[in-house]
Amino acid sequence: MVENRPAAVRPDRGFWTITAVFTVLSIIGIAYWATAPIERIMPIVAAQPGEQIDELLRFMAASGTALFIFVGGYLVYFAIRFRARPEDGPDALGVQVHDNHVLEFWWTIVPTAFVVLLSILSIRIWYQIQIAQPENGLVVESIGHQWYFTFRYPNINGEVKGEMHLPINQPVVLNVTSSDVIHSFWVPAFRLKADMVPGLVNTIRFTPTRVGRYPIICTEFCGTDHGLMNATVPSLNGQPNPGAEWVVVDSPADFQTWYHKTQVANAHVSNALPSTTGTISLAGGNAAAGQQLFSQKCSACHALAPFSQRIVGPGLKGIFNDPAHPKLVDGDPATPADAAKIMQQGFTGSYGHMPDAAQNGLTNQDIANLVAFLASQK
Amino acid sequence: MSATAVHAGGIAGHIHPEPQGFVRRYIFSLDHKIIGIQYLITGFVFMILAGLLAEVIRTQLLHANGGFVSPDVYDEVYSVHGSTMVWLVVIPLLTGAFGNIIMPVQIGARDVAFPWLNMISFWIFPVAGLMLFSSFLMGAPVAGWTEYPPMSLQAGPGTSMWAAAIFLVGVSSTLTGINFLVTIYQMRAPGMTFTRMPLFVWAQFATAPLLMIATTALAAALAALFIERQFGVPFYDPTKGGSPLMWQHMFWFYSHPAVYIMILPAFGMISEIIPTFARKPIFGYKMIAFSSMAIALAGFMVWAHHMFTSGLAPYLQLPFMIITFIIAIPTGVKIFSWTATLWGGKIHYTTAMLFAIGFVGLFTLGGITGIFLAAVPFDLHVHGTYFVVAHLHYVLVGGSLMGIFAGTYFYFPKMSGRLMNETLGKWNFWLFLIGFNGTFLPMHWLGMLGMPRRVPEYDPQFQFWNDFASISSFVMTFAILLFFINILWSIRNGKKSGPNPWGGRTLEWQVPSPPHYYNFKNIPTVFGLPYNFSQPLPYKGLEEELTDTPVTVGAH
Amino acid sequence: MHIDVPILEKTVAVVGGIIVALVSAKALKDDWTSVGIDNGVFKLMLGLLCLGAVIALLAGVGVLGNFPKAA
Amino acid sequence: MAVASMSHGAIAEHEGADQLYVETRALRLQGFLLFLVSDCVLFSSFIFAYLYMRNSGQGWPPPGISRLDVSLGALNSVVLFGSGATMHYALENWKHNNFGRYAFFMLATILLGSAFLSGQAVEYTHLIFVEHVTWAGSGIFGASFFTLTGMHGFHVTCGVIYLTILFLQSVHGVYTKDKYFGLTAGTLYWHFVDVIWVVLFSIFYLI
Repeated sequence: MVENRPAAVRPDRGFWTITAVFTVLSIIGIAYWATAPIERIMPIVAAQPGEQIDELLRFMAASGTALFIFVGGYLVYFAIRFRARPEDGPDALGVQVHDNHVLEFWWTIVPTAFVVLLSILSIRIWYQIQIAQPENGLVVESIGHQWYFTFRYPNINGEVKGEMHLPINQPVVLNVTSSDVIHSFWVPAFRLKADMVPGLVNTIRFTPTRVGRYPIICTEFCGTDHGLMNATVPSLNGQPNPGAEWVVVDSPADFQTWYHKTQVANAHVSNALPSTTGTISLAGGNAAAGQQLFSQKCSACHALAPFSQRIVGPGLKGIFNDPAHPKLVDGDPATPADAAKIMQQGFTGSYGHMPDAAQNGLTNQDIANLVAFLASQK
Repeated sequence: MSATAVHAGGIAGHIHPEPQGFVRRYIFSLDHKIIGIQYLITGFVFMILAGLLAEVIRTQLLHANGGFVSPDVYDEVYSVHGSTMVWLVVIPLLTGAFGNIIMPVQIGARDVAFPWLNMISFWIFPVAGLMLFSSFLMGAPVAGWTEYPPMSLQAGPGTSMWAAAIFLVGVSSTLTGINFLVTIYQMRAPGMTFTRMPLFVWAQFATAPLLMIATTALAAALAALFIERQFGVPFYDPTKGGSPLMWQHMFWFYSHPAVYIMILPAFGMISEIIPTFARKPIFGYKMIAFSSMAIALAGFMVWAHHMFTSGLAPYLQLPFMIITFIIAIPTGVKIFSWTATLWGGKIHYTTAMLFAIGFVGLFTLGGITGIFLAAVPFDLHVHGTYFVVAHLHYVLVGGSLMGIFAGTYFYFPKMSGRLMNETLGKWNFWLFLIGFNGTFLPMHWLGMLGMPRRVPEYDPQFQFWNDFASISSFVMTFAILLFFINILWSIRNGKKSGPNPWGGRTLEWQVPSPPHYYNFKNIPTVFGLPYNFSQPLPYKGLEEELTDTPVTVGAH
Repeated sequence: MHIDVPILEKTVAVVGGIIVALVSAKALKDDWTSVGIDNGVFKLMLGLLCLGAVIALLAGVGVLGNFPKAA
Repeated sequence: MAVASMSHGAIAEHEGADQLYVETRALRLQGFLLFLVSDCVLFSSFIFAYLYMRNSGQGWPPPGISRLDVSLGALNSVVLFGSGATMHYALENWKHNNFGRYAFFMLATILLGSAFLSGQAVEYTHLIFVEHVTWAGSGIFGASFFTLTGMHGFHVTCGVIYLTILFLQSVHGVYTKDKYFGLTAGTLYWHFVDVIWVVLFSIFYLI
């Protein structure tokens, strides 16, 4: 077999020509990605930091295109050029090279350098998204339900449905959570997404930069009508889609108008607390007895922890003087009376369902004791 | 000499004559080759079933309003499709089937280390498969192959059945992993040092620990899910203090290594096929072997890149992103090495080679989109959209499945003694290539433009590309149909292949097709890498293999 | 007569802990030179066993796991 | 015979047989160790789950649940660790062909193992009937504690049965002075069970 061992094949004119061709093609590809209108493959961008994400996409797409042109190109070129021809005998051999350390060194180093570059770029943009956004924006809350979203605004009673209005060029802090299973809040125009996990509050921060009406899409499977939690699905079998909800970016003036209108419209809506019957003498509360009750009746769903630490319901440590408390429950600070009402009447709303005193087996005295205990937890 | 002989025997303790009864020979066989073929057939059966489910999905998506099946049925269909393809098709085919049929012969062993364990871990697998499909009778799982709670806690009783079935598959995988690890470590023929092992063996050696360790972690997660569903013990239910995110951590701690379980053996087979048909040594043997181990190791450190939107602490996102980027380097090295292996070759275009080259191209695309997804900022946009669907099908269908096709065309003669039909094979390849890209390429921009995954209805403006994908998927299905027709036809009418139709140089090609019960009449001695095409074969003691001297092994 | 059960338990734990710790330490010392993968594992296990005994002993004397009664 | 014909008929019977034993013993040993490794991963996953839930917001122990009784736990642990030591000496004495002391230590191991199980039974009854802590009814505390200790208890039970079988086998002369892999495996398994308990005891009773 030694006689038909071929001489080593050196890179020749053909090789360098095709390499030049690939280089030109990759440059064209890179130029295309650097300049192409991104709207062809991405929805129109309506929020900062959406642009940076598009920049990252351009960079990755450009380098990916170049890489694929070279790998795929050489693959096809070698495959055609080095095919076994009829004139080669059946046992003709390829050139017997085992490796080439220079080559292997470089094709390990170059990707490494690329990875470093990509990491730097990604981390910069990650910083823009996760860290650099202003903390003190308009706080809006969105709660996922099967199968719709609801929205809460400070000083607006109850929940808003259908449209989430935001003022343009004002930072937004969006807290999302869920009342049942995991949903995911995605506004393609904002390039941002956060899963709505029951028992957990996820936050995304951004600044709307373009007036318009943008679809909200649920991207985490949440049951039968998951597909309908998507404003781009206008209708199903002729029926208008009940789950279609939008983000509406308004001019500041329009936003104010909408905000006040909604405030007035929801003024009479008490936050899921029906009018009370039977009065509770909170004065007679016994904190010690309350503590006993709490560990028996409440601790399955409520922690003695800051408000944000939910089990099912919120953490209840110091609710009567916790500044964070109104978050996600109610515009105003809670009073012992509110707590007593909730315990007596139960609660049904964005936080799921809390049974009423009857189901919990609480007498009015028990409620008084519990309130006393909560008040004692400063 | 005696020591080597017994050593190479490995399973010498269990040496016994070949059983003659049909049951002990073909049903409850201890022979790794028969067990491997059992895996192959069972895996192909499940592949057909899951393929039909896939066509249900594509038919549903022909119209923006769906309407082919009800949303609930649709959810069940894609959930079972995903679970089947991952756990009952790709993993068993790549490890159980090809690992069993080829690996012991390639290392010059008479069988795997624990033949009984091998038989058991096979027989668990079809049972688990039937359990999974039986869940259709009681309301199959709906929350996709990932089954995130609390959704999977709400869903019908089938989800518990799903958990039990996947748990069983996990047990089977773990046993196989242990078996292969010991086999490769302990039972290589004398002289076959680690740096002389064929690359397919290296791939299995990198895969076995993943099978053994990662799968056990999944078993724990599944057990907890099952217990919570059946006995109400709170692990994942937030209303009882459990944590939904905990499932995601435990699940992905398995399922990210699992994607390497699903691709490394395919890498190994490609590394065998390309040099064989290019008639030249694999380029950079050591780098390819090493990169397999590097990928396997790093695979354990990146699971949370599936959870960038789940509410991970922002600072936790960075290490996972960067390690994921780093995995691209060894993978790139492999791809470059395969490309370079073609340089200066004398390439013979058999169907196996076509599939191998197609594998390299398509897997490169899948790898590139993988890097896209690893970048946190871009992932925040496309997570949970069809972009992810496109990426995972490029690596699992364009990668693993292409590898399985290549391997079948390549090793079919070794299993059956007959060649598969090349004409049909070429049709199979080209139709598959066209259909595949037509199906999954559009999903990239569908996802970026805003089409979420796991939806039975979608934005009407996407209807054109969805129809395009569906019609292409019918082409792909037809190509796979040709593949099975080819197998059935070739078993009876294929050309007789003889021991070594491809001029392969690894040990399995030096023995008859199919090899006899204990593979070797005498255990060979190895003194070199198999890939030196210009040198004589680096084996001693194979003189009798192709002669008709009687087989004495195991005779009493 | 009345015996305070926890005290009794703690005493036994402490005494037993000392014994087990010493015994396993000695066994570890005796095995130290043995070779082979199984003996390697045994050595590791004996070491951890000794550690465990010490932990139990410390728990017995109340150095570890000594929490205020009313949580 | 099989072996001889397999290896060119070059080796004598007994030699082949011994090498056979050496060979297969190495295989079985590695296989068994790998099995223990994957079992260890199983425990680690549940331990991860426990620690994850434990740190998910509401302090520990959760409201309304009192601490576990350290004194009983410590006693129990010492019993189990002691059984580990006796098991070690059982194997040592077998190696040195001292059957009497082997039998003594083996039986001691089995007894101590059973004693640990009864101790766990006491712990469980106390928790369930006095503290009203149950598997499904007491939130993540019951879930994690009963699942992990239950798994471990199951392993110990299997271990006790396994050791009993090994002992009966050794009485009936299944193992010889130089061929006793079964006993080695038993010892490995029992040590594994002990060491897991070191971790479980620390994370449930001491932190």
